[in-house]
Amino acid sequence: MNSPTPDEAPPLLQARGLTYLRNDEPIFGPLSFRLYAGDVVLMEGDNGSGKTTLLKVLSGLLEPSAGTVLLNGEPLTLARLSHQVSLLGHLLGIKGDLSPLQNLRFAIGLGGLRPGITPHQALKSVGLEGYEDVPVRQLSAGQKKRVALARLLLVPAALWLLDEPYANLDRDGIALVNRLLELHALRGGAALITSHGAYAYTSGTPRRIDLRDTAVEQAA
Amino acid sequence: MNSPTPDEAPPLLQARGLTYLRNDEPIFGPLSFRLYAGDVVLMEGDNGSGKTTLLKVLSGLLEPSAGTVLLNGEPLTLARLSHQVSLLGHLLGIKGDLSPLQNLRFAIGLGGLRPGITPHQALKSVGLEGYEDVPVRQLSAGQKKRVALARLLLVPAALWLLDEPYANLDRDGIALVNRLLELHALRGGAALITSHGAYAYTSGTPRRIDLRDTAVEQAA
Amino acid sequence: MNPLLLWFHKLGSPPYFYRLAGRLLPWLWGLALIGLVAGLYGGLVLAPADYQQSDAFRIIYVHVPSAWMSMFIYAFMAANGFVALVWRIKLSETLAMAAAPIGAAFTAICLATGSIWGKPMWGTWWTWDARLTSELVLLFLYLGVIGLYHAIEDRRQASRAAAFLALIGIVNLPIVHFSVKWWNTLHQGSTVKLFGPSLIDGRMLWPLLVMALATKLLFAASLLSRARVDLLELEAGKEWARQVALAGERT
Amino acid sequence: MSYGSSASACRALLVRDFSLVWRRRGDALNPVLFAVMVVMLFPFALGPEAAVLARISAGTVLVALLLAGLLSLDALFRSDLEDGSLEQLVLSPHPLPLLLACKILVHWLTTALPLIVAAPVLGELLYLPRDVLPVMMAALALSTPLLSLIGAVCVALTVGMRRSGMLLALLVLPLYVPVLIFAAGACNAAQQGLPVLAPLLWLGAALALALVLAPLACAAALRISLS
Amino acid sequence: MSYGSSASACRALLVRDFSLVWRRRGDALNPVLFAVMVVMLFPFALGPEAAVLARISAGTVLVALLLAGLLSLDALFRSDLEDGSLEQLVLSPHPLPLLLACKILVHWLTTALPLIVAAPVLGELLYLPRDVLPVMMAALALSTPLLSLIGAVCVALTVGMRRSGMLLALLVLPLYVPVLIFAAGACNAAQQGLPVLAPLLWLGAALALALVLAPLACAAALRISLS
Ligand code: HEM
Ligand SMILES: Nc1ncnc2c1ncn2[C@@H]1O[C@H](COP(=O)(O)OP(=O)(O)OP(=O)(O)O)[C@@H](O)[C@H]1O
Ligand SMILES: Nc1ncnc2c1ncn2[C@@H]1O[C@H](COP(=O)(O)OP(=O)(O)OP(=O)(O)O)[C@@H](O)[C@H]1O
Ligand SMILES: [Mg+2]
Ligand SMILES: [Mg+2]
Repeated sequence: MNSPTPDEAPPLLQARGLTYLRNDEPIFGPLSFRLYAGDVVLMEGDNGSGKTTLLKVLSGLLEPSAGTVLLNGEPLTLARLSHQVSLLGHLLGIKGDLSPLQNLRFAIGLGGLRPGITPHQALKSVGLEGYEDVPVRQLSAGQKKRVALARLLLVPAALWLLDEPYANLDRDGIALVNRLLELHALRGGAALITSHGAYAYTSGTPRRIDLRDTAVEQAA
Repeated sequence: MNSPTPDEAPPLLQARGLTYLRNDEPIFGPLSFRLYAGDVVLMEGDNGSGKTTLLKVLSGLLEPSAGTVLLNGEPLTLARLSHQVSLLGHLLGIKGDLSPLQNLRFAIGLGGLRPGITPHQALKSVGLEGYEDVPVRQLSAGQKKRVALARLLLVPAALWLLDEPYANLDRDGIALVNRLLELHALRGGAALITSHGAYAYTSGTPRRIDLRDTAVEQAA
Repeated sequence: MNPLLLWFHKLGSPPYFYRLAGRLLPWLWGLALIGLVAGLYGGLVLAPADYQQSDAFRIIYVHVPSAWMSMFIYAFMAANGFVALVWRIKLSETLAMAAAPIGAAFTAICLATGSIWGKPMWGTWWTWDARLTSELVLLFLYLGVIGLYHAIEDRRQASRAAAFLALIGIVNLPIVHFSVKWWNTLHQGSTVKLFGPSLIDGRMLWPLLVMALATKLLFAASLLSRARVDLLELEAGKEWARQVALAGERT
Repeated sequence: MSYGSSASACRALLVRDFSLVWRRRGDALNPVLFAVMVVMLFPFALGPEAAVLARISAGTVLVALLLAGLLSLDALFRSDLEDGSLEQLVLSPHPLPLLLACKILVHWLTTALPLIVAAPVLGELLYLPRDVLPVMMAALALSTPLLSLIGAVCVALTVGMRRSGMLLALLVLPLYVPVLIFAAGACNAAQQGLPVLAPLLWLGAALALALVLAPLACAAALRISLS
Repeated sequence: MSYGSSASACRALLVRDFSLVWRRRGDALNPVLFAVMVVMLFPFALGPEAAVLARISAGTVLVALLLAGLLSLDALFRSDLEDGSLEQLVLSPHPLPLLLACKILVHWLTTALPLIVAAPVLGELLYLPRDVLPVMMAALALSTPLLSLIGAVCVALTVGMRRSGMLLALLVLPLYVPVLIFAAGACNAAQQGLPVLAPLLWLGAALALALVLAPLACAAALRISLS
């Protein structure tokens, strides 16, 4: 891991005592951790342990009940956050009535374009060459997921928050996700991914965050 | 495998030259295979290869474009089929507003009850003790799936058609599915399950059906 | 922090509020009851009959106070909603949502007594004039707030959404009040003097004022009662709520 | 093994659907509120002249109830479709028309019945003449089940589509028009002091027919639109 | 790296939403058809007397358009919510009120504008007096954007709920009533030969206010109901 030491640069993402209560029931306890450029962190947890909820809090969609989220050392506000963060949730944010190409064009309009790549190239590198103009509705579950992965490639966000990126993908697809994560880490990005643990990021040993471990700062 | 020989008893499920066209495009080619009591068959296929579609055809929800499905040697009609078949699809068929217990009671009313088991016991054996009366909506993705698994335990169907039963489950959940399948096979049931291949039925080597292999009768 | 702000902060803490409200409640209920009895006795028995309407006018002692309350409570709810949205104070959320059903009830009473009164006065239960209509719209706004609150699962999110709606609906309040001025309506203008300066003497006026005060106390009492229950439910997981529940079991 | 009888399947379905309505009992009042609102819009739109309103009251109440019923139709199968329960229902061993008849019954009891109860109030809002009221209630009692049954067939046809709301309205309304004509005909006849029996009898006959045929048609339509 | 400007984000959003409408251009006509049907139901419900129909024509057309608009409201954010696009929109770096204003604009252009175009035909069906037509068109041009803007705020509040249709109607209608009163007031004044300017000016003023405030309120409401 090529993390600079903490006093050199602020971490890309830092959680401090992050807690979320739903109807006053704790979903996850006080969590503290840091992510530096080049980190890929895997978050494992059983069904219902709060992984999805944590990602929503980190992205700013939900407000934490306690604690703060810092991006590049500054507290998260919706306006600052979004240039830095790409969220891939259970719902992919893709229109079934439009083609993959139209969907990607919209994503670029909304989030900007990374230099040196085009939508066509991105679709090709996720294995959807030839499907550029088919309505997404007619793709299978796994093919839809690939369209969402192509969006990650195009939009210039440094931090990826991926909720079960491996679900619904075949073996090729799993390898693809791992390739994308490696590339992203090499370029100085960081990623936080959730998984049930049966698939995982396989390059090196990824750092892990455990949702049940609330005592000390983890993986710092 | 404890399959009786073909001339002893008709197979529980038999597909003969089964083909499905969507808008005149073939989704899967002519497929022929048989399932006997005690068989657990794994169907692997890449994203978009037609697994979900095949299960719908076998259950009678979709009509095949060519070929026939035989249940216990008789052609499939909706009325006969349903006592024999339990389908677990991408959509679980569970009401978010009702509790697991209410959902199971409804399933029993609709499909009948296997002797020697109660809804409470079924929920316990899928690890949902204590959740009997929580609205299903408030359960996480994996917990919902477990409710659907409990339904399989209760309803007296000999043939299980399971579409990606492992998706969204944690490691415990995967082991649970495998335990349920073993039990079902021992009791003389049969199951056809789909998977992307990263998880699988692990007891012995399950028979496999390949959707791309259309030439001869498979796994007969 | 200056003392006033500090007190405000303290008041906003659920356990403190719960105890304070508990101490105030018997007084509020008692005073409200005395006021109601006195006002109704004054209005229904002591006040002289109107020379135009004879005894029919006595319904004014229910109609007008509840009409005033329907607007007052809406304003109260919207103000609390504003505080809840801006400063995220749990107590304000609770108060706003506890006020809504009470306000809806007063609105319904106003509408019912109004139409009962309308039958002898205007010869019809209902007409579509501006005051009546805007009061009806007020009822629907209350129902919308209540409906929205109950349609959302998460309690705090629900109260924020409902508070927001209450704020939007506040444009209706001036319409209710000034409708008699802006449009020429069947309904009386907004002075009690319409009864004739000679007749609205003290014996007719004071029961009305007493009733106005008594309904405010009634509102305060039932608001605090409801808010206490709601707070206890909202904070069910907290230590103080558990203690309250335990104490309740012991007695 | 006990596969269960069709009667117990119906009972299970009724219990489940009533529990679902009970869980969201707030929603059950919504059609009534909607009808009240539509009726209320008319005095605003036409001005408050009692004579004009009385003339159009029966017709407007009928249209409002029809629209409220129409809008609540969409919910008949939607949630069952979205969570996969509908597939389970279709795959069940019991006669589908019977199960669907149960669903339609619950739907009528929970949406149309409250509307009928509210109808006198709605009429009052528009100065409906008192002697027309009984006829209007009779017309409603006969026509709302008919509308539910006809509606269910159309919903079954559109159930697989996203954003089917408007399309559904288009399919349903032409079929509703004859019902409306007879129901309104009875009310208008009553308002003018003419005999009202004939249109009511026609409605009754249509209802008897629909009670038998609609569940069958509904089942067939559902099978088509799920495949 | 180019993060893109807010203008290009708006352009992308407009292009996408128009493509979506174009892909389902059949649906775009549905509100018009619905309004036509509601208007057509009245002659059936009231009987075909021209005098009665002419008296109620402007009001009925307004109510029909209002209901059609109301029903199409639900689609404003629904599909974006269901496929996760709404989350992406909220998380985008650009001002949310601006993006929402674009969405409301597309919605108005594709649902309300066809309704306005169809209004003369609807009026004709109910024997609307010719000299009332221009006033009605002016009232519609001012009130439909107002309805879309007010409606969008309420939709944003209910967006996370299943089966929100009826609740939405309950929330929206009280706010629609004043708009309807002014619009109908102008039409009725025209029908009686009275001056029509005052209610139209009120509508214009309200529209100007709503154009500024509604997108802000809509964004705030959306943030509340997504959290
Ligand atoms: C359903 C019918 C009615 C409704 C909804 C209604 C509503 C209201 C409302 C909202 C107010 C408070 C206005 C304000 O303080 O700004 C009010 C006050 C009043 N109403 Fe009614 N009203 C109705 C019928 C009547 C009738 C039939 C009468 C008697 C002829 C009447 C007499 C009065 C009087 C005298 C006041 C007090 C006016 C004042 O001094 O402020 N109302 N009503
Ligand atoms: N809308 C909701 N209302 C109430 N409780 C909820 C809601 N959504 C989730 N929960 C609860 O919050 C907890 C965390 O849910 P979350 O979806 O974050 O889990 P997860 O780790 O993503 O699970 P999975 O692996 O099954 O997706 C669960 O116990 C669940 O029951
Ligand atoms: N509604 C539809 N309309 C048109 N084509 C469809 C539709 N649903 C699926 N398809 C196509 O049919 C093929 C098979 O789809 P199916 O869902 O059966 O695949 P699958 O094997 O279940 O894939 P996955 O593993 O991704 O779930 C895919 O190529 C897909 O593009
Ligand atoms: Mg999750
Ligand atoms: Mg599939």
